Formats: sequence, structure tokens, C-alpha cells
Amino acid sequence: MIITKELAQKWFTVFAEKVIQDKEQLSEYDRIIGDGDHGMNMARGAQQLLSSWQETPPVHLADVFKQAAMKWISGVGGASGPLYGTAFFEMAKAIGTKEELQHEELVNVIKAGFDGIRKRGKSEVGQKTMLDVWAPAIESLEEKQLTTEILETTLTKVTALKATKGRASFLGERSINEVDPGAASSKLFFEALLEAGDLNGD
Amino acid sequence: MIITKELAQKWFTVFAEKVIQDKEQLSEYDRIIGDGDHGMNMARGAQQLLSSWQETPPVHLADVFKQAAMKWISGVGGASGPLYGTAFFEMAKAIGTKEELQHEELVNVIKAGFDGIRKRGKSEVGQKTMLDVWAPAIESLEEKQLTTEILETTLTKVTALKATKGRASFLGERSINEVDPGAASSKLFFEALLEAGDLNGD
Amino acid sequence: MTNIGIVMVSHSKDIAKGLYDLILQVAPNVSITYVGGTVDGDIGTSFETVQQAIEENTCDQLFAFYDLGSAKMNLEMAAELSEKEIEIMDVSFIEGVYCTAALFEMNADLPAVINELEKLMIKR
Amino acid sequence: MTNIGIVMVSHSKDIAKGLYDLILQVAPNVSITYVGGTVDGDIGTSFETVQQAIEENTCDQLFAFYDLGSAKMNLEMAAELSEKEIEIMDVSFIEGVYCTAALFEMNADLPAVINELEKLMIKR
Ligand SMILES: Nc1ncnc2c1ncn2[C@@H]1O[C@H](COP(=O)(O)OP(=O)(O)O)[C@@H](O)[C@H]1O
Ligand SMILES: Nc1ncnc2c1ncn2[C@@H]1O[C@H](COP(=O)(O)OP(=O)(O)O)[C@@H](O)[C@H]1O
Ligand SMILES: [Mg+2]
Ligand SMILES: [Mg+2]
Ligand SMILES: [Mg+2]
Ligand SMILES: [Mg+2]
Repeated sequence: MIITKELAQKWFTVFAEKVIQDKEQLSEYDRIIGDGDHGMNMARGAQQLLSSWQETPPVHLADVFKQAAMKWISGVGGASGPLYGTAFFEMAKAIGTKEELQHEELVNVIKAGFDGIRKRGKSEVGQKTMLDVWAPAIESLEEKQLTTEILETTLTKVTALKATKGRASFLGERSINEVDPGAASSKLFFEALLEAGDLNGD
Repeated sequence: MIITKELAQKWFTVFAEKVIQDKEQLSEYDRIIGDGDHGMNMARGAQQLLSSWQETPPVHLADVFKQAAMKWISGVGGASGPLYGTAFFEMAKAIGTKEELQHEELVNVIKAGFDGIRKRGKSEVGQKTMLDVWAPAIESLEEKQLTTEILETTLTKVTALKATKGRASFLGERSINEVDPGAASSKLFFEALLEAGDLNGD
Repeated sequence: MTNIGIVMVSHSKDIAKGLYDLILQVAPNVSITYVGGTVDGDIGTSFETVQQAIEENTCDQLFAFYDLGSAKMNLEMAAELSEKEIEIMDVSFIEGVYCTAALFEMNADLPAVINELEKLMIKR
Repeated sequence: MTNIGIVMVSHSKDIAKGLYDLILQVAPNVSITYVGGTVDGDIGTSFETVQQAIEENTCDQLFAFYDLGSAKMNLEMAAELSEKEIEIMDVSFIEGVYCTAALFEMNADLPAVINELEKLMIKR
């Protein structure tokens, strides 16, 4: 599958819709190991992104990511604002002036987003954050094996981890067996990608 | 010299007057290595003590110390409120029902005050606090050698120390060569004792 | 919910109030009382208002936090005079209160709370 | 006075304001700016207001402090976009700001300040 501006927009639209739909659930996860606002934070970004497309539709492929970055950075707040914002921004930078992404290029763009989160969050895989969804998702995507089942299993594995970054890290052992809200919203991000097109085909 | 209720009251009156007189100087010391309120804090206690004696003059020797303790604990605030307050309170307890203190008893009473400060402040000699005036003053008093000159030298020595307790400890090395306000007010306390009577005679 | 409450003592009424708002988000079910500033609303702490914050708390066992050392001394005096079982924590103020509140909200057991708090011990 | 300023970023406008009042007592001559809460005054931090607090500060070199980790990320983004030289400090918030302000007020040299701050490093 080749990612075009239209496909990317579909990807983010589905993501935004999923976030808005799961808003309560995401906040509920955050209520347990955080401050209960993750759904609200993410839905605010999602809503603003959808509205902004009405007014100023993206012209180039990179614009889709740039606009999302702006909304998350300035509209979302919390940890997820800067983190997703940086991810989307780094993805836009990796796309540059390209108007189409081949499968391998897509993988590299998502890797750039992943590195953005790591850099911004000073975090690594294994700390029970969104990164723990991004890393295995990228790996499966690389092998053209990404499925919603894999994403489901991944989230379960993240749930078993102990948080050592973000607010939940204050809970130490008590963070084990609780769903990480950022991991849950990242799962939606990759599910949206799957729904946007057949990634595993050619 | 024997300490009676009258003498104790003179001691605290002179102390209060000195504190009120040196209020600005004490706050100035505190402005450099603290928050600039030591003179104001101490003068508040001093003023309240003097007024309280107008209304309810102490009946027993211990009352002098008890009343001072109450004023410092509830009226002074800061670190010096609880510290002097506890010192005076422990002194009152050590006096108990006695109406006169022989020299040796006086030394023990002041030692009780010193222990009160240590306990309340979780502090020890050498940390550049009021304790660094109390300890050498008690020693000299024990040997009937306490003089204003000794108190002056003591304060100079305290000034050379590095603070490891209280606000000034945040300054680390930079607290060296600055006058500790609590040490300065403690010097007034012992000067007042000297002025109240001839301690070194019999 | 654990039956340990939290008492926060700050030199500033605004810090105390703001911290209360902050942790209300993560620990709405924990019994938290606070005091900030002197009786007159100035920067400082006073023995009486600390006593009040302790007695107002619905819990008989309390973890107590303070911002600067002189607040601790007022806390200690009030603790000595109270019937309640009060543990004064020498941890960083905001981070320590946040961590404790979040763990209490989750019914974490005491050793787990102490274990996390040890990482935040910075007071001298 | 050193020419390094202090920027404080809190999740709560009250905490930021109260901390400012607290350190004004010990460091009236240090250039301190702060921001707390979101644009709407809710608990949180926002990129734009952090940027403002940085730019409003009269100093070109800044030590920056934050209460919880997400504030740090907004700080970092704002720092990357600013012309100023900004050092973000992973120390306990209130105690760290207090210590730094007191030392800046005394014109302490940088190694001395860093040395004291190292004792307050607790952020992860
Ligand atoms: N340093 C970090 N690196 C990566 N992800 C992080 C980091 N800190 C937090 N997160 C993610 O952000 C999520 C919380 O987002 P959100 O609730 O919006 O922010 P906040 O914790 O500020 O309220 C967490 O569940 C976690 O996945
Ligand atoms: N833990 C302690 N033990 C003994 N003395 C102390 C302690 N902490 C502070 N002090 C004394 O208290 C003095 C400061 O008093 P004050 O300015 O009234 O209180 P604050 O520092 O709360 O403003 C210091 O100069 C020091 O002598
Ligand atoms: Mg949250
Ligand atoms: Mg939040
Ligand atoms: Mg003071
Ligand atoms: Mg004070």
C-alpha cells in the first residue's frame, strides 16, 4: 500500500474518531494510574484537528502530520500533548516534500515519530508508556504482519509492566496490571492506520 | 547568684528589650542567609511577652519561662518560634516547682533548654545555628566565666561556620562568613542574663 | 481507600491550596487537609493552624508533609500534642504529597508507599 | 546579582503564585517569571504560556523548574524554540527553586549552585 495525502487524512480521521469515541474509556484508565484526563486531552486534539481540516484542508502529505502536530502541541496539554505533538512533527519532517510513501518509507516515518516520543519523553521501551505500543507495532508493520490482534496482545503485555516514566511511575509496583492510557490511545492510532488501508498487502 | 522569679523576669525583660532594639539588625542578618524576618519574628514574641506581664504577672519562677514559651510557640512563627518556644518550655519543666535556682541548677535549666532546641531542630552543635551560641555559653557559665567578650568571640566563630541546618543550609558554602541570625539573638539572650545579675560571683 | 490521611503544611496559602487542587485529581477519595501561611495570611506557618489541619482531618493516622524546615517544627509540636498517630515525611513537598496521595488512592500497602517515598527523601 | 533568571512551571496557578511569593522574600533581586495551570486556569500546563514565561524573563540565561513531568515536556519544547539559554532542572520543585533563588541572590557562582542542586535531584 502506498500512503498518499488522502490516505493519511483518512488515517488521522479514523484515529480522531476513535479517540473521541473512546474518550471516557481512556480517561477511566488514566483515573486509575494518572489524573484521569487522558481521554479529554486526546479528544480535544482530535476535535480540533477535525475542525481545522474543514477550514484549511492539508495541501501536501506532510501537512496532515504538521497540522496534527500543531493541534496536539498547543491544544492538548498534559504529557500526551507534547509527546504525540512531537511524534507527528517528526513524522512531518521525515516526510518532507514527499507526496507518497512506499511501505518502507512509511515504516521509517513512523520510526521518526517513535524517536520523537523517546527524545521528548526521555523514555525507553519497557517503561510502560505509549512507546511500548509503538515499538512492537513498528516491528510488525516492518514485517507486514500488523493486525488488530497483535495490537490487542501488545496492550495486554504493556499492562503487565511496571511504570517507570510519567505520572504512573510514582505508583511503583502498584502500576502493574493497570492499563496505561497512552498505550491504549497509541493502539487506536495503529488500529486507525490498519483501517485506513490494507497495509500488509502490496 | 541565685535566680529568683524577679531575676528571671529581669532576664527576660532585658532580653525582650534587646531583641526589640536590635530587630532591624537581626532581620538584616536574616536577609542575607535567610528570609529576612528573624528580627520581626523575635520582636513579636518579645513585645507580646512584655504586654502579657502587664496583664498576668508570673506567680512562680517557672511561670516566667512558661509564659515566654507560650508567646514564642504561638506568636512568633518561623523556625525561631518553635525553637525558642521549646527551649523556654523545657526550662520551665526543669525548674518545676522550684522558686530559686542555685548556680548549678541554673546551668542545668539552661542545658534543658539547649536539649529542647536540639530535639526540636534535630540539630547539633557545629551546624551554624543558635545552638552554636548556647553550647559555649553554657560551658563558660558552668565555669563561672561567661562574659560579653566571650559571647562576642563565640558569635564570630559561628559566623565562620557553614550552615547545615535551617534555611541557610540551602546556601552551602555561601553561608560561610555570614552572621547567623538565630545565633545573634541567642547572644542577646545570654547578654541579658549577664545584665540581670552577677552570674560569675557567688 | 486506606484509612491514612494526608496533612500538608506550606509557608504559603496559595501553594497549599494549589497542591490540594492538583492532588484532588489523582486522589479524590483520600482524606486531605492543609494549611498554608500564617494566621494573617502572610508567608510562614503557625502552630495553631497546623493543629487545626491535623484535627480537621477525618483520619486518625496521618502522613504529614511540609515545604520548609520551620513548618516541620510547628508540625512536630502539633503532632506531639495530638492524639493522632502522625508520621512527618522528610520528602520533597509537591512530589512527595503527589506520590503518597496517588498510592493511598490505590489502597497501596504501607511498605509500598514508604518504598516510593524513600526515593524522594531530600530534607535535612 | 547574577544574570541568570529563574522560570517556574507548575500545573497549578496557585502553586506558581505562592512559590513566587515565598522566594520573593529570599531573592528580591533575582529575575523570576512563572506560569501555572492551563490557559483557562485549569490544572495542567500549556506550551504557549510556558513560552510567555520564558520570554517575559529579563534574563537571557535561565534555570527552569517544573513540578510534574508533563510540564517538563512543554518546557523543553519552548526551550528549543527560544533564543535563550535554558537549563531545565530535574530537582524537587519547591526546594530546588528556593535553593537556587537564594544562591542567585547571593551571587553564588554556578558550580556552587549546581553542587547544591545535585542534592535535590529526584525527578525521573
Ligand atoms: N516520558 C514519557 N515518555 C513516553 N510516554 C509518556 C511519558 N510520560 C507520559 N507518557 C504517556 O502519556 C500518558 C499520559 O498522558 P496524559 O494523561 O494526557 O498526560 P498527563 O499524565 O500529563 O495527565 C501515559 O499513559 C504514558 O503513556
Ligand atoms: N533545625 C534548627 N536547629 C537549630 N536552630 C535552627 C534550626 N533551624 C533554624 N535555626 C535557627 O533559626 C534561625 C532562623 O530563625 P527565623 O528567621 O525566625 O526562622 P525562619 O528561618 O523560619 O524564617 C537561624 O538563624 C538558626 O539559628
Ligand atoms: Mg493524565
Ligand atoms: Mg494531566
Ligand atoms: Mg527567617
Ligand atoms: Mg521566616
